[in-house]
Amino acid sequence: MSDAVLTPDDVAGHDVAAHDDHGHHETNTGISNNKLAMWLFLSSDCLLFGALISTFLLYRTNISDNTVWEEPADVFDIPFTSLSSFILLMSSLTMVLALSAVNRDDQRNGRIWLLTTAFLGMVFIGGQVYEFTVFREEGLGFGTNTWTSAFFTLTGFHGVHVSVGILLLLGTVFGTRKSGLGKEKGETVELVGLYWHFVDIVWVIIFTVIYLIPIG
Amino acid sequence: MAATDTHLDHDTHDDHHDHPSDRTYVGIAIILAVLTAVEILMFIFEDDMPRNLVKLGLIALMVVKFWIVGSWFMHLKFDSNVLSQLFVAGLILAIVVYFIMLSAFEFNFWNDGFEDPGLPDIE
Amino acid sequence: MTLNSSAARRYTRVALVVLATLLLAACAGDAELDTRSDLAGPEARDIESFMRILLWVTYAVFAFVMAISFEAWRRFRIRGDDYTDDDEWPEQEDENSLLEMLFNTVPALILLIVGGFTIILHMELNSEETNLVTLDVAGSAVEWEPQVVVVGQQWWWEYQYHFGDVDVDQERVETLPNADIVTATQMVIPVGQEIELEITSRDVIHSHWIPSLNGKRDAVPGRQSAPWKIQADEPGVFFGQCTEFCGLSHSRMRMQVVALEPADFQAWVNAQMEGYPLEADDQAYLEALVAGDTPAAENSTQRAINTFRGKCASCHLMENIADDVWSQERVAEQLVAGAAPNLTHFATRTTFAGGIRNVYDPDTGDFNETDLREWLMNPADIKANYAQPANDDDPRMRGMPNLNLTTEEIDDLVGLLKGAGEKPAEFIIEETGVE
Amino acid sequence: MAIIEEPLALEAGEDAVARVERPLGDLTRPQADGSWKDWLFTVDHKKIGIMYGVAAMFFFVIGGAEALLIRIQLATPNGTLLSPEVYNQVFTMHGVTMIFLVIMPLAAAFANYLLPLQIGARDVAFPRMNALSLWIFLFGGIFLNTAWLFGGGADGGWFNYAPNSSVTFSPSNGIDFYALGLQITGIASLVSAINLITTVMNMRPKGMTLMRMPIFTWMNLVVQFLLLFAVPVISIALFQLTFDRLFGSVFFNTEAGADPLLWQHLFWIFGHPEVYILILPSFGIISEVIPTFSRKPIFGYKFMVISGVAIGFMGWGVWAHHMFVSGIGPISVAAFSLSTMFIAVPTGVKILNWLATIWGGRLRFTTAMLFAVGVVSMFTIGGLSGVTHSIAPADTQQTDTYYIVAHFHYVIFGGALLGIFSGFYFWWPKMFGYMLNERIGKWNFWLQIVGFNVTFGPMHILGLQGMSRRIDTYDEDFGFEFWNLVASIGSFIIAAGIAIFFYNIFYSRSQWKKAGMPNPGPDPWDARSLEWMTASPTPEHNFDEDIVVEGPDEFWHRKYGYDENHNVVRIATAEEVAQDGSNTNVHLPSPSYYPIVLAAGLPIIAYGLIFSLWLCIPGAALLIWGMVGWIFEHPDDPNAAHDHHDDHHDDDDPEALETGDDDDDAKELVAASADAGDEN
Ligand code: HEA
Ligand code: HEA
Ligand code: CUA
Ligand SMILES: [Cu+2]
Repeated sequence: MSDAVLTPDDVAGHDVAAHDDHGHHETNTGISNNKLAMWLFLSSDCLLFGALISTFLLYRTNISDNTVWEEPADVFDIPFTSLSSFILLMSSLTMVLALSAVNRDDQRNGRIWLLTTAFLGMVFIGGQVYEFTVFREEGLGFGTNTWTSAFFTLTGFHGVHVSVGILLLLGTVFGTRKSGLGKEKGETVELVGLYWHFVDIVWVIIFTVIYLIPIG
Repeated sequence: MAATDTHLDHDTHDDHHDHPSDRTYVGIAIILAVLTAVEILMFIFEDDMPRNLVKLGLIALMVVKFWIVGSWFMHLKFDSNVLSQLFVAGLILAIVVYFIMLSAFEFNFWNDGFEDPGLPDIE
Repeated sequence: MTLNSSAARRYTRVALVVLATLLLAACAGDAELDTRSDLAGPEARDIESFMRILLWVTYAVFAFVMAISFEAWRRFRIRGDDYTDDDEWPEQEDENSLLEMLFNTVPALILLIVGGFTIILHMELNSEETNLVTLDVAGSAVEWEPQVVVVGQQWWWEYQYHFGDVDVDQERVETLPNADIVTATQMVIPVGQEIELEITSRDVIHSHWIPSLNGKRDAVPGRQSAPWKIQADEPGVFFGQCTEFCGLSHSRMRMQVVALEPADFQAWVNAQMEGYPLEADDQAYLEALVAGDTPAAENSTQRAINTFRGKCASCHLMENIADDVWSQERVAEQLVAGAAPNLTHFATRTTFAGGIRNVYDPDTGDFNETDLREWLMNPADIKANYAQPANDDDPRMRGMPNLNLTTEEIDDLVGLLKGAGEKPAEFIIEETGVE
Repeated sequence: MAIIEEPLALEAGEDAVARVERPLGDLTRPQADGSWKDWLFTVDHKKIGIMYGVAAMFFFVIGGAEALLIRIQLATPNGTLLSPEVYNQVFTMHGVTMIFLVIMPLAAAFANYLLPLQIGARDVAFPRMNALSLWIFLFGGIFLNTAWLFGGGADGGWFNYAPNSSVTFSPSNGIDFYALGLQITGIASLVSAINLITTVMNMRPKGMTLMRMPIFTWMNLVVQFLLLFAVPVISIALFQLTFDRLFGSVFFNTEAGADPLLWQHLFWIFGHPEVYILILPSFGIISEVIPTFSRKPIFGYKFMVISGVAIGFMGWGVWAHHMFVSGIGPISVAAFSLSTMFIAVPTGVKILNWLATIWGGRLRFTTAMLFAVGVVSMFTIGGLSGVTHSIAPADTQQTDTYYIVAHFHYVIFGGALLGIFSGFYFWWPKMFGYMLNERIGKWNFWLQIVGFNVTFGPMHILGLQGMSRRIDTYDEDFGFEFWNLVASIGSFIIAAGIAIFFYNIFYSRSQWKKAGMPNPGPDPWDARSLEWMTASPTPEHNFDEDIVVEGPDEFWHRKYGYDENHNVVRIATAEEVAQDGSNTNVHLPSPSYYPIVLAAGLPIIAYGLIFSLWLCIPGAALLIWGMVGWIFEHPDDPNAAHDHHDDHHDDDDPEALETGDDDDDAKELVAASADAGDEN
């Protein structure tokens, strides 16, 4: 009876034979549900950031009512932002190293790299907070003009994404204190990683679009 | 883009496949770092170069970085094509749609309408 | 079975009745189109004739779909409640390449043809013709490239005429120079001329639509619309209604276009270039006021001048009566839109309050004092408006507030407004009669 | 566990006691006990689907009552029932309610109930997330409607053009409720889109290739993709609006140089795919109903699928047809005009394929079938008027008149809603175990279709006569009064029709009870797809056994074969083929407290944003409680009786056991925060 009967794990209703191969359920695409869902979410997020970036592009030159600057480049601190962008970029490296360590069942290094990644992320967020404060002090508020509205919203949304990523990283490290961060956690780390890398490549775009590309 | 590497796709149920080694990752990171440096150099010498070149260059570098992180760090190069397709679908959709939107703001031809083509009488 | 088939017949009958109603409705729609005989501009007529062809295409497609459906229902229906009887199975045809090809290509072909004509008509509507009108403006001849700046605001339309050598194709209405003629609710144009409309807004999005002359075009604040034009072939009055939802009194934001023969148009221009005509002693009284004295008002007009300058001029302009106390900045402090109708030539128009009330009784031709009084008593009774500050931080209003005028003040003001310009021609008064 | 409820089963060898001793032992899952709690905490896709339906019908009565108020107001010239202020709120809330809280969730109801069944799966990929979507939607909808209690509903029209939506022009809180309410329901749509796409892509049984899926499943897959990509766009627009209204940004403030067309673009980039989100589920429904009652397979299956995908795809390139007169420039207008027109091609393919399916069939006019052919004809009218709008020059005369109102009610009411009613009659026995009365059903249908045409048919005429939309009154001498009166009468005929539908539910139920609750059997209509292959009403575990699929219309092919003349012959009865639902040995995901807790946090935060930031604290607390509970919740209810630890689990390795839970925690966290957390 038991092989004809759908088993509990088999909510998915996939092919019965796969059960013998424990722990790894065969899905139609060969991709786990979790991973597929994460990618779906990321591709949806493209449209989200797309809307924010296009809003910024639309209002890029619109700095009316602005007594603070001639053009945005006047208040940007490019060396500073470059550094924090670089830090975020490198956190992607530490993230893959973490995943690779976890996949090797190297728990210690896995944790270290995850924490490093989270730390780098925090440095980035710190930089952003600093930049926002400077802007405010210069007199650039959320509603000063359409440029600032678009700027704060775009970078702010990205900042929220990074912060969520940091929480995920820390959650992974501390949530597995008891159970260990073994090889079987590979997928978890991979999912966190996907999210993290995505946030990173979004910044690649934002950095170029906001800071580097000259107006006019 | 990842389509060529099908031989890397796993045939077993075993967890994962040939990942790049840590060394490869570090190498990639170095490439990324170099690209970033080039970007910043371009920014610094922006005034000495033709504007459009700077813009094009920066955009090209941005795309390359995006692609590198996507295909190696995010494993799109090694994972099932379905994932690349999904992601690229979202990406392309976003680019195309918002590009059209922004051009609708640009090309609005305020003042010069069309030449009168002389309407054939459709009565 | 019997019960069922009679029921079925009944249903078929009902279906036929429905279809008949539909067809009737369609024809009635068509008839209505015919009766819209006041189509008076080439653009409107082009659109109309294209639209009529389109409608016939859609009738044809719909008739085709319905014909197939009815024929299928008639031929292939079976009756009975047993859904699982095994005998009645038709051939299980589920593809037919030829048909499937046709399903794609035939509609595509139809649309290709329609699309071609669409583009031609579209280009026609968006093309411009440069025609100059020679006008006599304040004694000198002007070559006027007929352009009217149309400005929407909550909830009335302003029309500006710039005769000088100004380029009005600018982005924002705030930056336009003062116009030679400013009027409200009624646009006056010469017949037979293509008039270019520069449509924009001072607050929210409105839409300017004179159905008999052309389609609509939105008035978007901060932008000036892509070119749009109207042309009237014969003299007449053509109604319009704001068609983009713009808040509280959107339904009461109406307007008219008055098309005049060139000579009449010239006369209209001449009249509009004048300030408010005053008797000599009233003029003297006004001058004393302007000079800073406080002479006692001796008649109704003088009292009205006083009231107007004190209460109305913070928003409304009346040339020769309040142009020294009126200022754009002051209006902008009080009204979100930053403008109220210019009242200098109030009596030359036939409607007021956003086109919902008559200035002259259309039957008798008399000045409509009743409605005007009611309006001055409390504008919100006639037309819903937010004549209160929008919120705590923003004291500006969006309509005419209740000024708490006394009956006497109202009488005086009505008299003043009655004298604001010449009464328009009979036929305009008759045709505009609203409500 | 995780978002994928994988360790549904207690792993063999692990005993329940061990679990109860966990530090967070009080976070056990609720048990199914047959009470109302079963519904509140359920993660069963069928219960969730039904609740979607009930909630949507509730909102439908609200939206319908608003429609009736509109019609009473407009029945005569210079109507005085509603003040202009109230009228603006009523039509706005009517549009918003009908679109976001009626048609979309009704489609979600069917999708939730049927998608897993049609692909032969036990549940969706992430059952708890499914419950989460439901509650977020429901609370969002209630939140949106509570605006009436706090100074009035939104009053900017359902597309709420800037800058009329700014605080200056709409000082009441209505539009804040609109922005935040739609934001919340948007999260629900996004979560459920991810869930359902994963389900369809990953959880099909052996042999069920994509091109063997029923059309209904296909159309819903397309819809979920549209949601996946369209929701973020309006999310951003709504964020911008919210920030403008509450936090002083200037995205739409023209005094600060903003361009109001930004809102229009963002809204319609979402808005046009949205209309296909509304219609495609209905297309899916009637693509199941028509073949069943024509006794033929759907004609041109491949084209049906491709055209559905094409509609979804082309729907992204036409949005500016709502902006033909906004001054976007002649070139854009021409391009969008052409692209819009050609959407008629794939849509036409569908209509014509349905006709070809009917042709040569054996048609039985059940109520479901009547509604389905009603869609074919009524949607065609609406689609064709849509084509006349797409002709940009002609649209300059039509736009924002009642001609448009006629168009979209023909496609939405005549397409989407009639299709959904067809689905009600068709799947009712599957969902509730009794059939709706056919005679009353026909009354329902005819009243609805006649009333519908009497209401919205005249609106074509009114529009062409020049009657503007969204006007609270019109004058006598405009010549609008006759057709307006007709339309108003029609709307009450519709109301009667719909009242009869509600009556039918209760009447049929009581008749059925009187008759001793006869079971309609698994397959009352002699239908074709897998959901009919299990008992009615669907047992909790859907299927007793795995189904191996060999072709499209699998179920039908198990019932019928062909003889040598290629005539259809029965080879088995439905009862022989269908599973009887008697397998009690199936372990199902346990109910969970946390979806509803998490969802409840969102509206409270939204109230907080509007009224006082302090309120955000309890809201956020609920949210966090929900997330934490969600993560640490047992994958299963330890006390539930599991009499079926069958041999299957013997191969569990101890190592996996030890870590079974935490493994998924982080994944869960990822999913939960990715989908709920940073989206809001
Ligand atoms: C379910 C929702 C739904 C659907 C399916 C559609 C379908 C279509 N719509 Fe509609 N539309 C709305 C909902 C919908 N619409 C709403 C809600 C609005 C108003 C929003 C607002 O302003 O509030 C609107 C407004 C709207 C406008 C803007 C009007 C304006 O404001 O000025 C336009 C303009 O092009 C348009 C076009 C179309 C077209 C071309 C289709 C096509 O997809 C239709 C295709 C179908 C057919 C054509 C019929 C079948 C085809 C055949 C039988 C083949 C043969 C046909 C030919 C050869 C022509 N719609
Ligand atoms: C999803 C779709 C949907 C549906 C189903 C409907 C259904 C109806 N709509 Fe709606 N409508 C819209 C979507 C929809 N509408 C949208 C998007 C707008 C634009 C809003 C805007 O401009 O912003 C609009 C606008 C709109 C207008 C234009 C308002 C204006 O521009 O000023 C009108 C006018 O007649 C109208 C009428 C109706 C009527 C009579 C029904 C009827 O079909 C309703 C029938 C239903 C019922 C009557 C309820 C159920 C009945 C009972 C339970 C019986 C017992 C109960 C009672 C009698 C209370 N609608
Ligand atoms: Cu102005 Cu509507
Ligand atoms: Cu559309």
